[in-house]
Amino acid sequence: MRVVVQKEPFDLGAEANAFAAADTGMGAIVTFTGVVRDLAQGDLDVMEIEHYPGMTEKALTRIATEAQERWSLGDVLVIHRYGRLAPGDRIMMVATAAPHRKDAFEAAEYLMDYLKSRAPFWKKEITGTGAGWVAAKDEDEDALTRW
Amino acid sequence: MRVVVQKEPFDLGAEANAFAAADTGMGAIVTFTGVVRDLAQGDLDVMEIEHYPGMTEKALTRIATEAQERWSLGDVLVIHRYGRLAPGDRIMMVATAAPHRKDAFEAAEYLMDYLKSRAPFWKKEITGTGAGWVAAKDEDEDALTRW
Amino acid sequence: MDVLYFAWVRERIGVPRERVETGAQTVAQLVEELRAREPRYEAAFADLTALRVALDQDLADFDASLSGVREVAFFPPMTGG
Amino acid sequence: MDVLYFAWVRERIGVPRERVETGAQTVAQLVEELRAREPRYEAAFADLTALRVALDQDLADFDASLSGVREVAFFPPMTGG
Repeated sequence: MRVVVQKEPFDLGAEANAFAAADTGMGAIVTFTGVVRDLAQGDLDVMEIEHYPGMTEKALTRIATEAQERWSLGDVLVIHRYGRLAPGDRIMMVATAAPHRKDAFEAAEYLMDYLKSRAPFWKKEITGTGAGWVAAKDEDEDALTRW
Repeated sequence: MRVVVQKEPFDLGAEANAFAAADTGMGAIVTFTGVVRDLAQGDLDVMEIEHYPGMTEKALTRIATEAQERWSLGDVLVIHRYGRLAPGDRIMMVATAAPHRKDAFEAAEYLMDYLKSRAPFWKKEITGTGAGWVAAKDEDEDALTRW
Repeated sequence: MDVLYFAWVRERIGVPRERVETGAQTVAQLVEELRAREPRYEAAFADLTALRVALDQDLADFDASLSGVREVAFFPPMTGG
Repeated sequence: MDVLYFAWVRERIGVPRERVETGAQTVAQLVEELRAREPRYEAAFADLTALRVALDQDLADFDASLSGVREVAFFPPMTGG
């Protein structure tokens, strides 16, 4: 398991290749990558991501550990950035390896659902006209009920 | 949409990066990669993949089109190899881009479920003691019922 | 019409494709004609539940009409991915 | 104990963290003490349903005990991913 919280950009392709190469006994590899979208109608200049150093790593490690206990998995990777990002920038990625595709998919979705609502990150959108914290969505909290 | 059927290896990382870079308006990118596992208890030498040239491209394009009609998606990528592969080799990948993670995940799972049972590929395992065609699994056919 | 075989169907019949002159109206009738030819066809078509058929590169049923069809393919259930 | 604030809670209170000497037994009691201090705390803690709390970096409830706790953090619902 690898959990990374960093300010710097990451290379999706290099991470995906390294992840896949490290776990050759697995038949299925799933990656999810989150990208900064311009939600504020073409007006988003900066997405600022705040986090809780210490708790972030702890929460992500716990979520990844729970996924590994729940599904038959190989390795798990979680990368999440903080700081100032621009539209189009990649915020985060998860990767899962498993003998079977169902486990790899479900574990990746589980990681994403928990990461969204249980890892201490907060997004602030800075637009041409002001700045505002992104509100948590009910649907993200509801997504946890399926697990 | 890009559908590729090829004998040559593909570079998961390069494909993932190119796919993500081409579709910057999307918040979520999912990739699935299938890897040749040694199912025959450490004995697998070669996995030979036969396909039906012409129908293969047609079937994959149809499956990808159906996914794009069914979910709110950006681009879709399908790459599938044929010919002789070794354990650890990457057989195929799909990638989906979507505004929301749920669509990207579901569409990728849909692509995989249909690709498994409706695209004309057949796998033959060649081991130290012989060769045999991989049997289709009931669970793969059953997986289609959820869509 | 052109008849194509894949995977173990191809191996049992011994050729990947052949030209077949037939008056068969349906896939099922074509199968019966082929089975009557030689033991290798009989072996390949012994269990139709283990076979799939495509007409002009689209999956079809065994009771489908061959009218206008130029290419018929027989193969086992697919195992891609 | 150390009390940390994140996102708009931090902005309303004006500091990211502070040392608080308290006899509060529970998170709820600590919140009441803070609200009584100054309007900026009152503003930050006006609606507890809009807040989350972590005790020593684990999510907790507002009725959780503070016994042995060294670090309390208040923040809005998380929006990672």
